Amino acid sequence: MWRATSWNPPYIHLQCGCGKEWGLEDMFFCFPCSKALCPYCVTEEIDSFYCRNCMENMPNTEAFAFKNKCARCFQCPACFSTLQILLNSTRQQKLYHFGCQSCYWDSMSLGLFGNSLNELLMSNQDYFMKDNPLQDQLKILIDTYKEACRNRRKIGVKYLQKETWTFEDLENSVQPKPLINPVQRIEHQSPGFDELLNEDINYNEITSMQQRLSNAGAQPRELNKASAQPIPLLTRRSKRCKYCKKYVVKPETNQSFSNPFKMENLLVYFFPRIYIREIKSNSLILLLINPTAAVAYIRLEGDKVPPSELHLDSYDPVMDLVTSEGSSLDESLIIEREKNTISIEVGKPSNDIWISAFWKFMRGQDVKEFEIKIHIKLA
Amino acid sequence: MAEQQVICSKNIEIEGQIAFGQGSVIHPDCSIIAESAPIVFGEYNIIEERVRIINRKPEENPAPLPLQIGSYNIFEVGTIIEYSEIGNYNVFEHRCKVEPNCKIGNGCIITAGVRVARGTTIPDLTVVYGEGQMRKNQGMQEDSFRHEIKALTEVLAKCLGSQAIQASHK
Amino acid sequence: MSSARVESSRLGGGIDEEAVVIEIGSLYTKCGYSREALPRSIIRNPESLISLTHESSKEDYYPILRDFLQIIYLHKVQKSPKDSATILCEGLMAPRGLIEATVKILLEDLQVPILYIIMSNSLPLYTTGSYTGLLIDAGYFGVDILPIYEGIPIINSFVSADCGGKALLSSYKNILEASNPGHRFSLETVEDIVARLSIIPYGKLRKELQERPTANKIYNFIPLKHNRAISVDFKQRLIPESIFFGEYSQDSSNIAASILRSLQTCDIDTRKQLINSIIVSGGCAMMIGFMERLEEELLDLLHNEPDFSNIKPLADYVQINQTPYPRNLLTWIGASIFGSLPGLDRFSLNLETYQQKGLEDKLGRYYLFGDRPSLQEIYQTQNLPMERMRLSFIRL
Amino acid sequence: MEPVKVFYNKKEYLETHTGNKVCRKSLIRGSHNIHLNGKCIISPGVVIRGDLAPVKIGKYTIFKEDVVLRPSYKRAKGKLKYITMQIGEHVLIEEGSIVCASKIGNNVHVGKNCIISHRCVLRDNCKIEDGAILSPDTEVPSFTIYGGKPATYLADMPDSTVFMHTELTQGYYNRFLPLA
Repeated sequence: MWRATSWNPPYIHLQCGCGKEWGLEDMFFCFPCSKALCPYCVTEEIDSFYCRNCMENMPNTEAFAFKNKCARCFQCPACFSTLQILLNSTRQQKLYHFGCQSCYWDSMSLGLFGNSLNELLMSNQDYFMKDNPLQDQLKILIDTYKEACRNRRKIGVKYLQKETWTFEDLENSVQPKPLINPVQRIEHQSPGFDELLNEDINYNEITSMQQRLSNAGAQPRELNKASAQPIPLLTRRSKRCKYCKKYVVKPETNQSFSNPFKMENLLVYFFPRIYIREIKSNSLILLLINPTAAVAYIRLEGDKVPPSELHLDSYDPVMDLVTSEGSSLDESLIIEREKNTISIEVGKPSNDIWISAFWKFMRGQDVKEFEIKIHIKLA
Repeated sequence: MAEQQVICSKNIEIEGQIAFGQGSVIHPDCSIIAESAPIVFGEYNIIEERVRIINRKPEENPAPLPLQIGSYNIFEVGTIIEYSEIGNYNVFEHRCKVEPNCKIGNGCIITAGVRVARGTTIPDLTVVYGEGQMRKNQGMQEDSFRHEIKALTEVLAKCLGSQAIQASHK
Repeated sequence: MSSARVESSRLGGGIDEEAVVIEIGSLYTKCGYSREALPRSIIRNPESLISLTHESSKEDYYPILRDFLQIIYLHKVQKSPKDSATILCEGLMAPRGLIEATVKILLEDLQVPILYIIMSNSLPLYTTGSYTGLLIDAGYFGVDILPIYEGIPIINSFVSADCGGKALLSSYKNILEASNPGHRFSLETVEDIVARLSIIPYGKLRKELQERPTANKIYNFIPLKHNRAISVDFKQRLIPESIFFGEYSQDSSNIAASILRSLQTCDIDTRKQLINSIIVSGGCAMMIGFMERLEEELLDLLHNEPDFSNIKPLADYVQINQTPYPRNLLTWIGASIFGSLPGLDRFSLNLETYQQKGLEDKLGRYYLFGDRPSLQEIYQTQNLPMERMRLSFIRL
Repeated sequence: MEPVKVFYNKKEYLETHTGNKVCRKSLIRGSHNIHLNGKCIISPGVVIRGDLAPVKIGKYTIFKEDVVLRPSYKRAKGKLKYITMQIGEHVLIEEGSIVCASKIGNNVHVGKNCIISHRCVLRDNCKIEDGAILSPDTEVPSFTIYGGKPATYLADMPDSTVFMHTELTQGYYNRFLPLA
């Protein structure tokens, strides 16, 4: 989870309803319950899957069937970057094979090549279709245990009340059912003494833990046996408010639109961004920038900040005339006022300053207001 | 493109005796310094921007032998080659660094951002990737590589055509 | 409970899709869907999670796991946590803070509808199809040995030896830093070297190594996430042997010795069945030669070790179970099988019951005696009635 | 903290009427092929090879020191051809990175000393970590972070990147003031 909030002072954070502190960039705003939400007060859901290489959108049923992996793009088993399809055409025949452009791993070493493009894709396609022997083994196990649960329950009660166990009782009541022809797993034979000593190990030919675990079934030890795995999909997610279950951020499904979001209520669009312009010995000059398109009011209150109500104009003065309520407010704190920003001087008791702000703004017709605490940390 | 032609851009930093083979292309802003001994290039070498090919000063390099560089090599942006032996058909990707006294064979690929430690010899047809690990370079066919470089130099000649000079020993 | 109700809504709440199975190991986390043979993705735990120990509290685990679990759901398993029932594996030796933090996150923050917490020590038994077995988990913190007889884990003969991956990696790191002065190795680099080069000799090779002194063969290479070449000699490849299978002494942490010690505490009738199906799981069991050497050590100790003379006749019943599944994923595969069996509701937990009763030890008060790390309490309570001790996952 | 003002001395820089500030010490070849859409900053040491193929650069793009912009070639129907390089708006490329991409979207942030290899495509709102090496022909989807050697997917960007990034580049441009 990459967060835009910076945690090394000096920073300005806002305290969310759940008590946690987050930067303005990571927070959201829920309109119905007019509350500021931090990333932890937002539940995330998956909207659509897409492949990072061919940017193909995949419906979630198909994504589940293909084990959340793209059906056409493959990643290099050595360095996990995307594989390109290369063609080396000798005079006799044209050979399509996979090749990695960053570490030059080649699928010829694996014996994976095809005379035509789709033959190559099909040869590696069996990753999904091949009924994995382990999967059949699993079905047998599930059935044995299900059947055991059923008849075990019939004799279960009788078995419990038995006080004394005779040896025969144990023998015949407990017959472990031998598993039907378990698939044999080839264990690694122990190398001989001389073969071990004068065998020259090429460290890069042996797979690292990450390379082994990317192919969980076989977990190959040699790199030339590691097959090219398909690329995992990426997801586009929508976020809902945790309390009123309404959408806060909804991505656009088809990517052709210019705006990537169908709906995005981020706090950055509604709450002023606060910057520290200057740090004096016992006071602090803050710059507030009003992002909304109408006049907004803020009431600030803190231990070294006298309770004062200020108004911020919007970007174009015409809207200000229309929307300003014109109530008389004490402007003692403000030093300078410019287009849609004001700079105020605030007392600095210590390096940790808590200011509670009451913010009222207009969006279209409806007026929204909410209370939030601002935490400024200097050192 | 005329036969005996070397394309040399304007502001290149050249020092000492350097000989270019036929068909070499030198992009602007690269510096070839032959302090202790001359540098001899083969033909059809492509040297891109910010490439430093240096033949160190005498006290650093006791026996100042001429620096031999083969033909059909591509030196991509930002590579640094110090005094070492280079064969033919090599590709030096972006910002790779070859330290002194290395020996590089034919048909090698030094991937981007790789540092070849001092005094290592790299056999033919190997790829050097990551922190210096090596691997066999399978997809290497010399004739198609030569064909591609010739085509590339023709395209470059059209783009940089204005600064072509005759192949001469500077 | 009536079997009809259990059969119909096996996962409860009308959620008929597959349940998400998450097993948070000490080094790797395996996550996927139930009724599938292999986990969808195996991720290495973040460094901060590995460095937390048994004593760290729920508050230490919470911030790390909060992002980690969200990544598991949204990027690795790719299913919204809101409509996916989850099966969580809880080891006997798992830190208590870890389980409490995970359950709090899953139920309150990610709003998982229903959560099943099952004991992960008895899960490898499911991959063999039988009900009895001596389960050995060679993991990172140590080797946990739990005999299960006829579906009943015999808890007071549970032995946890501390010769695991952690001891191996720390001693390997010291030896490497001694032999390569001036190098600093991270945990991941040492694990990479051990995973690639370590060999546990057995059979013919073991005898030859004792007689003939090894010629000093040096390997030079550049390990993972390290910038300079290092050199490792042949003797350093055999270090795991001294950690896992050192000479037997009274309190040594030799794996085979702790297996036989735990067998001695079981009652007489069950020993033959137990030693007949030994099931080894865990990451360290994947080393070359670990399984064969374990069998050799067991037979060796049984035949000529006076301490184990009373179970000497069992020597010809020793048999290690051959599973087709990779050994470091057995626990997860057992959980995937367990997730598709009826009768899962005994372990279910949802938000209401969690908020009322909190997370009491679901596996039974007599079972785990509260704080997990103090295992001595379990040893002192020998006189436990059989009924109270029963997990009986087969009894429904 | 409020971003700090950056000063440059007037003689070094060439200012065009559409607000581009091009440093004289930068090496620009084939300037007839380079289209700057205005309000761009080209710091000293930047190399733009317009003579190989046309380079289109959007508004508010900032190239810090020693950045190399080089179109890459493609084999089309048997013939090698240098393909045009298209860079969107609000793109910030930090010091010392080499860019041979074929298409870069809007709001892209490329870190220091990156190597973006031939024919890469960087979609909108993506970020390349410092020191990342993108292998040729990689496609970086939008709202993602790529990093490491060779660069792979690391994480997703927060949703406010469109807003924050435009403010970052616009703020940098507005605070890029000539020395008195």
